Amino acid sequence: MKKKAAIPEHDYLRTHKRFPSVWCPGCGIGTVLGAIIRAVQALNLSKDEVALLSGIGCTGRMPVYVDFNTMHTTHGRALAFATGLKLARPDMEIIVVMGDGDALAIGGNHFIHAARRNVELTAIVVNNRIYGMTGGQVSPTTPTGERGLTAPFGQIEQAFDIARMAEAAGASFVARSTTYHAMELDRLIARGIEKRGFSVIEVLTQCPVSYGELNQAGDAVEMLKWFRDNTTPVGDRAAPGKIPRGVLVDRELPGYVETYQKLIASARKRARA
Amino acid sequence: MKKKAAIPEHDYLRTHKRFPSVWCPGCGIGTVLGAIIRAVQALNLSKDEVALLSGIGCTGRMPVYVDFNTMHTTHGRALAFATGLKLARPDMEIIVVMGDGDALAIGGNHFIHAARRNVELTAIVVNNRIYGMTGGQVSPTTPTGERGLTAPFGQIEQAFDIARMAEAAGASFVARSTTYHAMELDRLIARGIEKRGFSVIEVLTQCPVSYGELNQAGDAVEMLKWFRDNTTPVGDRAAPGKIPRGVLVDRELPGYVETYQKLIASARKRARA
Amino acid sequence: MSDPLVPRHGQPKARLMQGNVAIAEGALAAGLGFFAAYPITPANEIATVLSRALPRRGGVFIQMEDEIASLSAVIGASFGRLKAATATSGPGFSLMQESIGYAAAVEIPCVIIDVQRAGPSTGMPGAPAQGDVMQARWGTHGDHPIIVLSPSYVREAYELTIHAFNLSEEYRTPVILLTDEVLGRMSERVELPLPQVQVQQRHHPEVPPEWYFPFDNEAGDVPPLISFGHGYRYHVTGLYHDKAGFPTGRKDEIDDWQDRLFRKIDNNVERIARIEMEEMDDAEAAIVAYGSTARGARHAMKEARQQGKAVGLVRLVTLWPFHYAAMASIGRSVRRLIVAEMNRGQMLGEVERAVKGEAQVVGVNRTDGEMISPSQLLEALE
Amino acid sequence: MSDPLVPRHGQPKARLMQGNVAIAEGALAAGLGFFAAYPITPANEIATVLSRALPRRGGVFIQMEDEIASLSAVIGASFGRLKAATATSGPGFSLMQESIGYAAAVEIPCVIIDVQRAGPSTGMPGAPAQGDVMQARWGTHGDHPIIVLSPSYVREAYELTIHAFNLSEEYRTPVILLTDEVLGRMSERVELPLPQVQVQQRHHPEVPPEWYFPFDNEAGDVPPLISFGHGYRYHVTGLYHDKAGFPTGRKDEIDDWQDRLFRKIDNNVERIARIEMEEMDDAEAAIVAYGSTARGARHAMKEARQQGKAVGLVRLVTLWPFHYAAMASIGRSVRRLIVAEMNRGQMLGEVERAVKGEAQVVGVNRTDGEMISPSQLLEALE
Amino acid sequence: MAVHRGNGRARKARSALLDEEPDKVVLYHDWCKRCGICVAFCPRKALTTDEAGYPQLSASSQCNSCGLCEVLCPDFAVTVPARRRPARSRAKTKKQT
Amino acid sequence: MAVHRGNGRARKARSALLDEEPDKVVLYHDWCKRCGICVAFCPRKALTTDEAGYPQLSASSQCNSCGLCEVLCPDFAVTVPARRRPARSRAKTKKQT
Amino acid sequence: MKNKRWEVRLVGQGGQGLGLAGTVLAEAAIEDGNNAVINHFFGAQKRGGPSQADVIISTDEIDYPKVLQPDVLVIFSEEAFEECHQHLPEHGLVVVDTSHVRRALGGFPLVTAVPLSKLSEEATGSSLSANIVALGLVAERTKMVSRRALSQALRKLSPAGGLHANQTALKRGMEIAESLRTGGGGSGFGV
Amino acid sequence: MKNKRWEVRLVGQGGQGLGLAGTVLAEAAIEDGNNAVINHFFGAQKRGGPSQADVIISTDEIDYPKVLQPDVLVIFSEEAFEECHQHLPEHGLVVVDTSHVRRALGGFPLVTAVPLSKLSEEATGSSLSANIVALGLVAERTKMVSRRALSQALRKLSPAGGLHANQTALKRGMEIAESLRTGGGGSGFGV
Ligand SMILES: Cc1ncc(C[n+]2csc(CCOP(=O)(O)OP(=O)(O)O)c2C)c(N)n1
Ligand SMILES: Cc1ncc(C[n+]2csc(CCOP(=O)(O)OP(=O)(O)O)c2C)c(N)n1
Ligand code: SF4
Ligand code: SF4
Ligand code: SF4
Ligand code: SF4
Ligand code: SF4
Ligand code: SF4
Ligand SMILES: [Mg+2]
Ligand SMILES: [Mg+2]
Repeated sequence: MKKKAAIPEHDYLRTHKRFPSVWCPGCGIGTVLGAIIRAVQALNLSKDEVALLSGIGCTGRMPVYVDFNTMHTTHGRALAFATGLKLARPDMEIIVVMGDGDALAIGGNHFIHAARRNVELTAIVVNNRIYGMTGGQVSPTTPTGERGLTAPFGQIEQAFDIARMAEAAGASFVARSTTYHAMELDRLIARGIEKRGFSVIEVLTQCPVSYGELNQAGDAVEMLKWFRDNTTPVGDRAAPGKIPRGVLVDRELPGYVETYQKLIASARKRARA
Repeated sequence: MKKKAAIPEHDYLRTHKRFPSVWCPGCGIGTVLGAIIRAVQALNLSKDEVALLSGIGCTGRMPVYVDFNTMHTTHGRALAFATGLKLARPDMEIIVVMGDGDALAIGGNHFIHAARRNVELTAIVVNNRIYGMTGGQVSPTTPTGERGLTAPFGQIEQAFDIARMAEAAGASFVARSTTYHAMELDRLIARGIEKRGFSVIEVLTQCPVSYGELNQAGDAVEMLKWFRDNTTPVGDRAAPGKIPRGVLVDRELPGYVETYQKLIASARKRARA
Repeated sequence: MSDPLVPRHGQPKARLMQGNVAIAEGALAAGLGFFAAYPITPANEIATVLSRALPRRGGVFIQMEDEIASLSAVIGASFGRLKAATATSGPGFSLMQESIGYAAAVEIPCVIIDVQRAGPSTGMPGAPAQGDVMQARWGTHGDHPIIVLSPSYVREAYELTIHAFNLSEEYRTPVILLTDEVLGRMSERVELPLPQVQVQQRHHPEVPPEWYFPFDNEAGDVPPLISFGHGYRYHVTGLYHDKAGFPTGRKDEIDDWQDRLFRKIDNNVERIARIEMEEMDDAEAAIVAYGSTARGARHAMKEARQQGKAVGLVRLVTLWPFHYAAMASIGRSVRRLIVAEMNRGQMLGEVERAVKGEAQVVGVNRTDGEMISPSQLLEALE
Repeated sequence: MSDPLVPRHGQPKARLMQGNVAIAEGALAAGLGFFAAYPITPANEIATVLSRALPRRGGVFIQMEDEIASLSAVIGASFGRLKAATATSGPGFSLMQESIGYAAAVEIPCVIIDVQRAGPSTGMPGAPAQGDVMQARWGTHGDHPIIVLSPSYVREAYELTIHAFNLSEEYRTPVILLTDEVLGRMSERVELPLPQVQVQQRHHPEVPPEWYFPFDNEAGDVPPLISFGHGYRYHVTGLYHDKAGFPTGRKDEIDDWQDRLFRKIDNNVERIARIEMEEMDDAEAAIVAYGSTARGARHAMKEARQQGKAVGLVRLVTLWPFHYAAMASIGRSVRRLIVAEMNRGQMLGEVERAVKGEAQVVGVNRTDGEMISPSQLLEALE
Repeated sequence: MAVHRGNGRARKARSALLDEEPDKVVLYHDWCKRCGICVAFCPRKALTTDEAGYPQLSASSQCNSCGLCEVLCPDFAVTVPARRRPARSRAKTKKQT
Repeated sequence: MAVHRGNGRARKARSALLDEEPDKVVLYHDWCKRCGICVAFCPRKALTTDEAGYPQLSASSQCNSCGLCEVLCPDFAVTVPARRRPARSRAKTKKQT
Repeated sequence: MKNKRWEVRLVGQGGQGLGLAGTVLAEAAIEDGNNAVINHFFGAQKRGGPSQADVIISTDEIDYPKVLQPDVLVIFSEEAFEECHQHLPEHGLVVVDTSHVRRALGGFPLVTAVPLSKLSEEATGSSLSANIVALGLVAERTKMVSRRALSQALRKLSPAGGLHANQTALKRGMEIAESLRTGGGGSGFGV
Repeated sequence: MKNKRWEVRLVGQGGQGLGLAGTVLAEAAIEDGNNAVINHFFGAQKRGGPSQADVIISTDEIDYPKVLQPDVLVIFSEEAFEECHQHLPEHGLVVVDTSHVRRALGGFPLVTAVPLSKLSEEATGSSLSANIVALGLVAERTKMVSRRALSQALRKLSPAGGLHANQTALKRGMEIAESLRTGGGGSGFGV
């Protein structure tokens, strides 16, 4: 796999023995990985200065494939690990990729607290609206009425609006896109990385197997078409029922690590005085 | 303590050996308890049909004093215990009282998920903006800049807006008041109990010891004056900088238990068919 | 939903059943009314079955936001009078530890199913292990008693699930059903349901509310428990508490409570701890095993017997409380004990402790996600 | 913040110091750069001191949203090259169990301080206990090795905290400092800081990135560890992994890794396990104790000696790994071992296991939130 | 003034002796923690603090039984027997669950 | 058509033989999982599915190197060498932390 | 059936219905009044990854629930063949689906080469019943389950609308077994 | 000082400065080159609840860190007296602050009754230094710490602006001790 020029993404992949990936045919997680790589490239970041952390799930398997500093943590806690790492290494760009269950079920608390502290991390939620890895149980983002292994009669709970939660909790930057909009996705991720403070990018992603099969949503192609047809750029008033894509929140709030460094500086000054 | 007529709240108290309470002089938690009792009285609920659950903290000590079905659970998890109890006993009114740390630090995830499911519980957050029981560490609601045992140079994190979080997560009813406004508080709690779905009542409460002393906020009387002077009814445009009090969210959303009961009915019908 | 569900039984029929399904069916047979869990391999099938079956019976299935919430909800539901359970595997079991201690301290009946997978940490989610045996005993902080059962066969998974619910009511205690990936995911022939199911209902108080103390020693070591909302208003706390359930710092009250808490299990080890022995009368060596490992052990024992070797089998059905006295006498009756476990030697320590050097105690262990094979055991028996 | 902080030492001076403060000071002396915790009695003073001291030294103190997040952040920071620690008590320690297993599995140095309080569950937050001893060994799912130290004196709390950091780097493992409410909250005379502090820095690889495997057996049982961002890009996972850190299902790779994981501790029990013996030469009975209980034991031993009784003291400074061989030979040298613990008999089981009936082993226990008094021990020595 | 304590019976505070309508406000010294809230916020300045720090109804004629002292007291140590209870004793509108 | 597999080297798919500009799109059969996404969404209908289910560039002249197939492929199994990379290779604006 | 423990292993890829085939076999054994155990394994990849169904049938109790040494091994895919061709059992029946395993089997004298998928396609119009063809073949060759029990289990477990095709496939498999027996066993059937 | 272990217990209510008094005593012992341990306990209630400071001073190592049988017990409040009057130590010095403990002490012949708070108020204008009055009394009576060490510790630990009052209180306490010694010990000082 040394044909480097051909596909620049390959430069970033751990091609040796790791491919093809464990993901099912048509699974969109790999598409998100591609977008992350392109964002990193676009920002001219070196592989050494990037860390990619994940929790547990199909999404959690992502870091293994890419040649950054990578860590597959525990289920739901990736943002807490990342907070520690970022405080130790403020110079590194830390991207945290999580499934919807990982980020918002078991990990919901770390999600809102990372947002509240506005830690300078880029959190990417691969929202396939299901627990892929464990076979298709409903997640906190499964739309009401949809089926899952644990909702044979249809989900009776409301779904979280990830973006609203992130905003209410205090994130600096919140965006949404889909795997169909892969070309816009890498730009949003790049903006998230660039943003001071906590950035959240929700990516609607097809899980043709665990979600698709239980919900007769068709194969990967059908699911991508659904993303294409049911989302629209933010502010598009012509399509009121559709899911908005793009930057939903972008505001200036002090980042945690930056503030902490100021605290260190002033505490030291005071200690000397 | 049998002079029942004199103070009807006493009827509801476990007067025997339990008083005076463990709370510090001037601590506002008892005032919240009084408001809860008045709300229960106003709704003519019997003691048997009310359960009062709490997590751990000074606030967590509340249930011991009142003659309902009472449970002092673990730190942060009271809403999860309450969800199980409510599903087993839909006929009971379940009130869950939590400190700000209990509800929003360690318990933040259960809080947003109870709101998302819109479980028919009444959650009262006694927000003294500090960890009272453990001596005054900062909590997720400690205002930026304020001091705590663990923020000797002042809190550098943003505070959660409890009401916004509850709303973003899906609660049916959200209100805010203070211990100074004890007469309005009982009415808000009563409305919360009456509401189908998840109700949140945030009560700004004085902790003259752990919070007050670390922040030179004065004694209980001073802190109550602050609540009086720095809050205003919702919608009061004349006082823009002040904290709004009153009902912040009141909307019709299906309650979890109600929906579950419908699910049972239809699953049974289907099973018979 | 507030009444306990009636137990389920019926005409037995030979069928192929998966171990996890047998646990779900056993729970329904015992009258399960509430199940809260968080998905995890290899326990998922239990939730899948119950999410469909429970609402049909008027019971409640809820997928919670994590394992901590799951067990917390289970405890809440049990105070609401439903028979309640959760199921998980290692990582989730670790997260439940605080709540397990709470359940033990407030003496609330409930059943926790741990379908063990290879660990530590994420380990190998699809591979079996028996690495949570000591954790099941000691995983939560502070001393507490616990009952842990471990089935070896699918039919036994069904029966022990019922038994777990019964013990939890009889002794007012959380009971852990510790099974493993092999048994959880294999299917085998069973004849089920049982035509008759013995179900232990909760001991309710016979006294009026004024005389009721939910943690009282007077009424015996297992005080009756009435659930919330029945006119017996009381307090529940994880703090050290007096007989009424109120927090206490009085040494005498603390001792009364703690002594009873342990006494109710320790004094009944004989009744609770099931050990099955086979071919032990003349055995010179015995294999000690439990869970799915005991199946390989039985296979090996039979083969050894065919080869004319005096080998017996000691199968631990109850892991905790551990029956030290019984194991000591087993130790005195043989020359050698082979303790076979899919871990690095957990029960081995207890056997050694019980046997006090009277027999040679040897561990046969593996933790690479594979079962211990009969030939591995035969080798150890050489 | 990214460089490890320099260890702190200075002119010793007699002063009154609280046990928890000594732990915080010891951590700073060892070069602590990151501390994340969630408040809990009776560990709070550690955080209070560090929240002020760390930023002054350029280090990081962060109060996380819970204990799970605290230990997770600690692990993250340690991968970022800072010496990192957290502190808690029973309920928080229970919640940390999943992350402890992760730390052990990925072999990341860190220190976890558990100031034990009376349990189970919420128990008695302001009262001491030693109920988490077995939990410290077995609290997480799956087999894993661990090092656990237990100080008895305030000065020792300081020194063992430094030692805990050193061991964690030397063996690439989480180390638990298991102390208790008595020692945590009492103050006593110490002469600190130490004029000289021995600090173990992380073993960094000497090979170029292409040849670096963070979980390799070749480089010895403790492979060097380079932190993130230094050009050695590798993968970390709690799944069973190969020498490069990638998930594996290959039995040989799993065995290589697991065997090494245990070997690095098991082969060094002699070096890691500190046992202090006093008056044991001619002792007919000995008290085995650790933590603050060992102070009462020493008091009792001295009093017994004054009464002319041949009593010795065995103080366990390291609780895990347990030195079975040493305890066995102690067992052979005396007639009677009194194991004194503020729990219902946890180390008692290990002593029994080691001693194999060669000496009489008796537990002296209490769990009502009071220390075991010298007179209680003298009585047991009758 | 002696500290009231111990036997758990509600007593009239000494203030009762000072004024003509002492029962308008009943103070339970056993439970009172002398925080001063009732005194500070009585809209009619009917309460004052005695030398031991306990509240006393020193101007009962001023008191209009508004009940504020009762609801603000965190320790259930004040009662205003004539306080108007909220009208809302209508039958419970139970959640339809 | 034979299944390509095994040796980990990128190969031109058979499609390369079908057309005049085969290198416009490079397909890595080793990694391809035959999900059909690239074929379905090629805006120019330049890709089709071969009998084994793999994509092939059957109308290379149609292809305008838009790169959509590359970015949509979840398995890094398609490359469009001439794809215009985003202009944005400006120096990294690093977070000031 | 004599007192015997049969071990059957079916290996291939996800989607080839090996779980179903194994379950049918196990159910048939139960129908016959025998004991049966089935284990079905997947890899980490949910779709398109390896799949393996192990069935144990015995007149006696089945204690050890894993295959010790398969009496019957059916290989449905090239990937699976690559995986296990180095340790094929030396006794017993090894069937390779030559519709998928394209490599020359000359070096494997003990292998019974049968184009299962092709036969399925010919018989039922779809290669999806290759699993059932194999079942017929194995059952008929080994007699580990009775015909009656097998067809009963097939009826019970076939998906709605799929029964007929499965029955045809089963019959075809039995015929093949017959022809192997008469025509002489061993390698090289219809490749 | 001879080889001796002194145990001192101060009991009263939160806010009476018992922790400070105990710490001053312990620091003084360290100043003298001896060992010292201090334990300070509160009840569950943070303010207005019981407070207790236990100090152990020894020329030897201090192993058991809790008070076994106090040599000195000072009782600062009525609540504390109620709590412990039934098991007052029979040997050693028991001081009761009669400014707070109003009950008649006739039944307690071994008690030294001293109006500590009143003395403090008289000497310093505030009752807040009763703790230090007690310290002076105890130190002078027992000689467990030297005067020099005590005043040094007091200087080190007194809050800003509080040193002078504390010094005055200490002196007053010592005088009282003196007068007790000369005037004959036992109960009934200036009540
Ligand atoms: C503590 C814990 N609980 C449960 C699990 C099991 N588990 C693994 S992945 C997962 C959820 C996967 O869903 P999601 O986070 O949405 O990721 P996806 O697989 O859909 O990408 C769960 C519950 C676990 N590994 N750890
Ligand atoms: C798992 C766990 N972690 C920590 C604690 C310690 N703890 C007790 S109360 C408390 C927080 C109290 O703050 P809050 O919830 O705001 O209640 P308050 O005391 O202010 O009413 C903490 C951290 C605990 N009991 N359990
Ligand atoms: S189960 Fe779903 S999320 Fe997981 S790899 Fe398959 S398609 Fe992707
Ligand atoms: S510490 Fe604060 S919250 Fe706790 S009882 Fe005292 S005043 Fe109330
Ligand atoms: S408000 Fe209550 S506790 Fe406070 S002074 Fe008044 S009566 Fe006493
Ligand atoms: S009832 Fe109102 S007016 Fe009367 S004393 Fe109380 S607060 Fe004052
Ligand atoms: S580059 Fe564009 S036009 Fe060319 S094959 Fe790919 S998708 Fe089609
Ligand atoms: S999108 Fe990728 S994996 Fe899917 S068919 Fe095209 S090349 Fe193959
Ligand atoms: Mg998902
Ligand atoms: Mg609080």
